[in-house]
Amino acid sequence: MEEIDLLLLFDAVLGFTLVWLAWQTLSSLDLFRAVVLFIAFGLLMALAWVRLDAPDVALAEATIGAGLTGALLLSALAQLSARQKHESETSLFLRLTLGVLMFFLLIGLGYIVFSLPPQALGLSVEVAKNIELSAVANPVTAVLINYRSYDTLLELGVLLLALLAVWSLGSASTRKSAFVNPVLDLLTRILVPVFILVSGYLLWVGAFAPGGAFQAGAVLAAAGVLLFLNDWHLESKYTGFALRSVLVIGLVMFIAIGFGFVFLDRVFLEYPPELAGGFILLIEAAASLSIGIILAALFLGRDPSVKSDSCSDIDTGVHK
Amino acid sequence: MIIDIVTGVLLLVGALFFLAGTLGLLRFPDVYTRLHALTKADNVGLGLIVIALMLQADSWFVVGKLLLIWILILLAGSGVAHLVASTAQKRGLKPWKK
Amino acid sequence: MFIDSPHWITAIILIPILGAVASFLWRQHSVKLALIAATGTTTSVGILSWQVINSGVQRYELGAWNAPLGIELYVDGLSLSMLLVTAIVGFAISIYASAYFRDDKTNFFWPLWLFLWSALNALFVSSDIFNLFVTLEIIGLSAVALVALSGGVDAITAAMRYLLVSLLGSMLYLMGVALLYHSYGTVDMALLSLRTEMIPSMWLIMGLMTAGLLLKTALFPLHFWLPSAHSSAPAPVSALLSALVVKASFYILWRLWIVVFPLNEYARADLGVIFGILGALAVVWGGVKALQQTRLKLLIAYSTVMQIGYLFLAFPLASVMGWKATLYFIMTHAVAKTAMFMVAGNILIHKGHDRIADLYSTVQNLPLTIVAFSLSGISLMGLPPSGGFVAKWLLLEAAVVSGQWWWGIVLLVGGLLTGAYVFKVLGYAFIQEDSNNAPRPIGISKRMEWMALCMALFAIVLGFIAPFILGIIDIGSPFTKGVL
Amino acid sequence: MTPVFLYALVGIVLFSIGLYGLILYKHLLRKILAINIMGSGVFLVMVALAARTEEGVPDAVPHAMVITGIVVAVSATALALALMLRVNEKTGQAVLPEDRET
Repeated sequence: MEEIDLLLLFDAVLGFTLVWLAWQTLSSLDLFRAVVLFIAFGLLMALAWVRLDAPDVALAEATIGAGLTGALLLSALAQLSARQKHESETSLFLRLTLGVLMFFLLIGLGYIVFSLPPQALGLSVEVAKNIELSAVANPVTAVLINYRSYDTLLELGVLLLALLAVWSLGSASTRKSAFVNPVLDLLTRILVPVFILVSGYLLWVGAFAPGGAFQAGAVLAAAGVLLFLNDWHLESKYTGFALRSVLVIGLVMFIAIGFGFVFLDRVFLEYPPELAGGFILLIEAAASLSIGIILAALFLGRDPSVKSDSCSDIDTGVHK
Repeated sequence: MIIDIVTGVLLLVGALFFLAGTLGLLRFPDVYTRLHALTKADNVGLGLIVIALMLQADSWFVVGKLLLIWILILLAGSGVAHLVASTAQKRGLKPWKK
Repeated sequence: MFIDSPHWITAIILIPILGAVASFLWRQHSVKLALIAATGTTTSVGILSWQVINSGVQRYELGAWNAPLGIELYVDGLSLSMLLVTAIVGFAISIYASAYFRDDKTNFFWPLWLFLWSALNALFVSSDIFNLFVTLEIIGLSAVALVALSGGVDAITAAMRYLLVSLLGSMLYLMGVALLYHSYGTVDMALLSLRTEMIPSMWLIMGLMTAGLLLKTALFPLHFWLPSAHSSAPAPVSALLSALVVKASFYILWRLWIVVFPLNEYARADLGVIFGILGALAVVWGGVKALQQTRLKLLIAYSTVMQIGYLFLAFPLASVMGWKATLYFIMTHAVAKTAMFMVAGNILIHKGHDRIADLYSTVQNLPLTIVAFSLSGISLMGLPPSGGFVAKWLLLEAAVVSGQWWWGIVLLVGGLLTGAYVFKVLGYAFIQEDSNNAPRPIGISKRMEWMALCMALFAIVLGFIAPFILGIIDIGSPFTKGVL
Repeated sequence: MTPVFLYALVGIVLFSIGLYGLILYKHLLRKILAINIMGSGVFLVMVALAARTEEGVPDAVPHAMVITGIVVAVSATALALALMLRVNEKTGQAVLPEDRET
C-alpha cells in the first residue's frame, strides 16, 4: 500500500513537472531556452510513458519525439535570424478571455475523463486473442504491423510526403561548414556503428519486446544526424536516384508484400500466418531503413542532389 | 538478502552523487565549473546505480546491456561536456576566478 | 472476373501512391508517369463505381481483420459520389497541369498531388475515425506544400498559416477520437453508431471534433486562412484546394453528424440551425467580399468561402432530400470551381496578371476561356439547366417540405451576389481596346483552354444527368442512421 | 486518484496550455512548440486511459495509435520548421503578417 502511495507521489511530481515545463516552454522569453525546455519535456514524457506501461511509446518518444524533434528544432533555431526576444504585449482582455475559455475546456475535458467507467471497453482482449495469428508476440507491434497495418502504411506515406514537402520548398540556407571538433569526430566514429547495431537490435527485438521499425529508424537517423554535424557528405553519385530509392523502399516494400498475397487469394495486407513472421521482418527492415534516412534527410533539410542555392525563387512555371 | 542490501546502499549512494551534481549545476558560478560538477557526479552516480541494477539482473545479457548503457552515457557525457566547454571558450567566456 | 475482383477498392489508393513514388524516383519523366497514374486511378474509380452501381455497397477488411480490431473500407453512394467527382476533377487538373507547369523546378507538383489524390480516395472510403485522422494529415501536409510551391512571399506565409490551422484542426479532431475510443472501445464508425449515446460528455466530444473539422472546412467565421492560401497557389493547385480539399474535412464532419453522433432527428435539426446560420452568413459575407475584390483569383477564392456556406444550409433541414442537395452542391461546385480557377490560370499566363480591371480584350484572345468562365458562372449562380440549379432546387424543395422556406432567401441572395461578381468579370473581359501599347500577351496551350471548357460544360451537364446521379447517391442509403 | 486519471488530467492540462499558447503567442517557433505540446496532451490522454483494463495489461491499440501520432507529429513539425525558415528568409521576421509589429 505504502509503495503505491510513493509511486503515486512520483507520478504527481512528474505530472506537475510536465505541466510546468510546458508552460515554461511557451512563456520563456529566450527561444533557445524554450527549445531546450521542450526537449526536457519530451524526455520526461518518455518517463511518463514508462510509468503508464507503454515502453514502446516511451522509446518512440525518446528517439523521435524528444531526440529528432529536438535536433530539428535546434537546427532550425540556428538558422533563424529573427529571434526577437520579447513577444509583443497582447492585451490583458484577450489573455483573460482565452484563459477563461481554456479553463472551461479544462473543466469539460476533466469531466469527460472522470465520467469514464474505471474499466474500459478497449480492445486488449481482442488483441490478445489474435496474437497467435499475427506472427509477432509484442502486442503493440502486432497492432502496428498487422491488425492496423494500413495506418502504418499511410504513416510511411506521411513521412515521405513531409520530406517531399520540405524539399519542394527549396533550401533556405546552407549550413555553415563548421569547424569539425576532433572530439565530436571521435565520438561519431565510435557511436555511429553502435547506433547502427542498436537500430538492428531494436528492429529484431520489436517482434516480441518493446521496439520496432519506427524506433529502429529513429536511432538510425540519429547516426545520420551525428554524421551531418561532422560535416559529412554523401558522395554526389549517390545523392540522386540511389538516395531516392532508399527513401521509398519502405513504402514500396510494404505495398508490394501487402499486395503480393492478393494473387494467392488473400486480401490486401493479409499475410498467411505460416509466412507472416518472415515477411513482416522484411517489411520492417525496409521500413526502418527508409524511416531512418528520411528523418536524417529532414534534419539536413534540403535535397542533396540540388547543387547550388541559386533557386531562391522557384517560379510557378511559365508566367511572371 | 545481502545482495538486496548492497543494492540498496549502492542506489542510495548513487542518488547522493546525482543530488550533489545537481546542486553543483545550480549553485556553481560559471559554465566550466557547472560542467565539472555535472559530469563527474553523474558519471559516478550512474555507475553506482548501474552496478546496483546489475546485481538484480536475471541474466548476463541484461548485465551486458546495462554495462553498455553506462559506457555509452560516459562517452556521450564526456564528449558533450567537452563540446559545451570548447564552444563556451570560443565565445570568449572567461573561467570564473575568485 | 478481373473486373469483378474485390480488390479495386485498394487500387484507388495504391495507384496514386505508387504514381507519386514513381514520379519522385524518375524525375525527368514525372509528368508522363503521373499522367499514367492519373489514368490508372480514374480507371479504377470507374471500375469500382461499375461494381457499386451493379452490386451495391462494397466492404473490404484490410488484412482480413474486421472491425473493431482491424480497419475496414466501405463504399456507398455518398463515398462513390465523392470518389467520382475527385476522379473527374483530378484527371482534368492533371491534364491541365501538364500544360501549365513547363518548368523542371516544379516537378514536385506531381508526387505531392498524387499523394493528395491517394489520401482523398483513402478518406472517402475509410470507415475508421483514426484512419481518417491519418488521411487528413496527408491531405493537410500535401496541400500546404502545394500552396507553397510558387515560392513567393504571399504563398509562403499563406502556406504557413494554412499549416498551423490545419494542424490545430487535426489536434481537436484527434482529441475527440481519443475520447470516443475510450468511451466506446472502437474507432469504427459503424460500431460507434451502434454504441454512442447522448450522455453529457458527448456534447464536448462533438464540439471538439466539429470545431476542428469546421476549421479545416473554412466555414465562416473560420475562413480567415482560405482566401490567401487558395489565391496565392498556382492555378491548378487553387482548383484542387477549392474543389476537393475543403470537401474532405466536410465529408468527415457530415458522416460523423449523420452516423456517429447520437442525435435524434429533432436534436439534429435544432443544432443544425447553428450551421445553417453560419452557412447563410458565409454566403452573404463571401459574396460581398468576392464582389469587392480587384484580383480574379481572390474573387474566386472568396466565391469558395461563399459556396462552402451552401453546404451547411441542409443541416437545419436534416432530411434526405436536403443532404442530396448538399452533395449536389459539392459536386457542382467542385467542377465549376475547377473550371474557374483554370480560367484564372489561363488569364494569368496570357496577360501576366489577374487584375480584373485590366481584363480588356480577353474575349477576343481567349474566347474559349471566357465561354468557360460564363458557363461555370451560370452553374455557380444556379441558373437552369446547370448542376447548380438542381442543387438549389433540391434544397428549396427540402426547405419547403420541412416548413423552413426562409432558407430559400439565402439561395436567392447568393444567386444574385454570384451573378453580380460573375458579370463584373465578364464586363471587363468584353471591353475592346487597341492594345498597341499593352505588353504582348502570351499564347497559351490549347489544352488548357479546352480543359477549362470541358469542366465548365460538365458543370452544366450535371443538371441534365441529375436522375442518374441521384440514383448513385442513394446506393446503400447513406443518409439513414445505422446503415453504415 | 489513480495514476490513470492523474496522467489523463495532465494530458488535458497540456492540451489546454498548448491551445492557449498557439492562439496567443506570435512567434512561429512558439506556435510550433505549442502544437507539439497539444499533441503530447492528446497522446497522454490516449495512453493513460488505455490502462483501464481488467487484467492490468494495457490496451495496445491506443499505444500503436500514439506511435503513429508521434511520427505524424514529427513530420508536420519538420515541414512547419522548414516553412518558418522560408518565412523568415522572405520577410525577415518569423511571424505571420497579421501578427507583425508595426
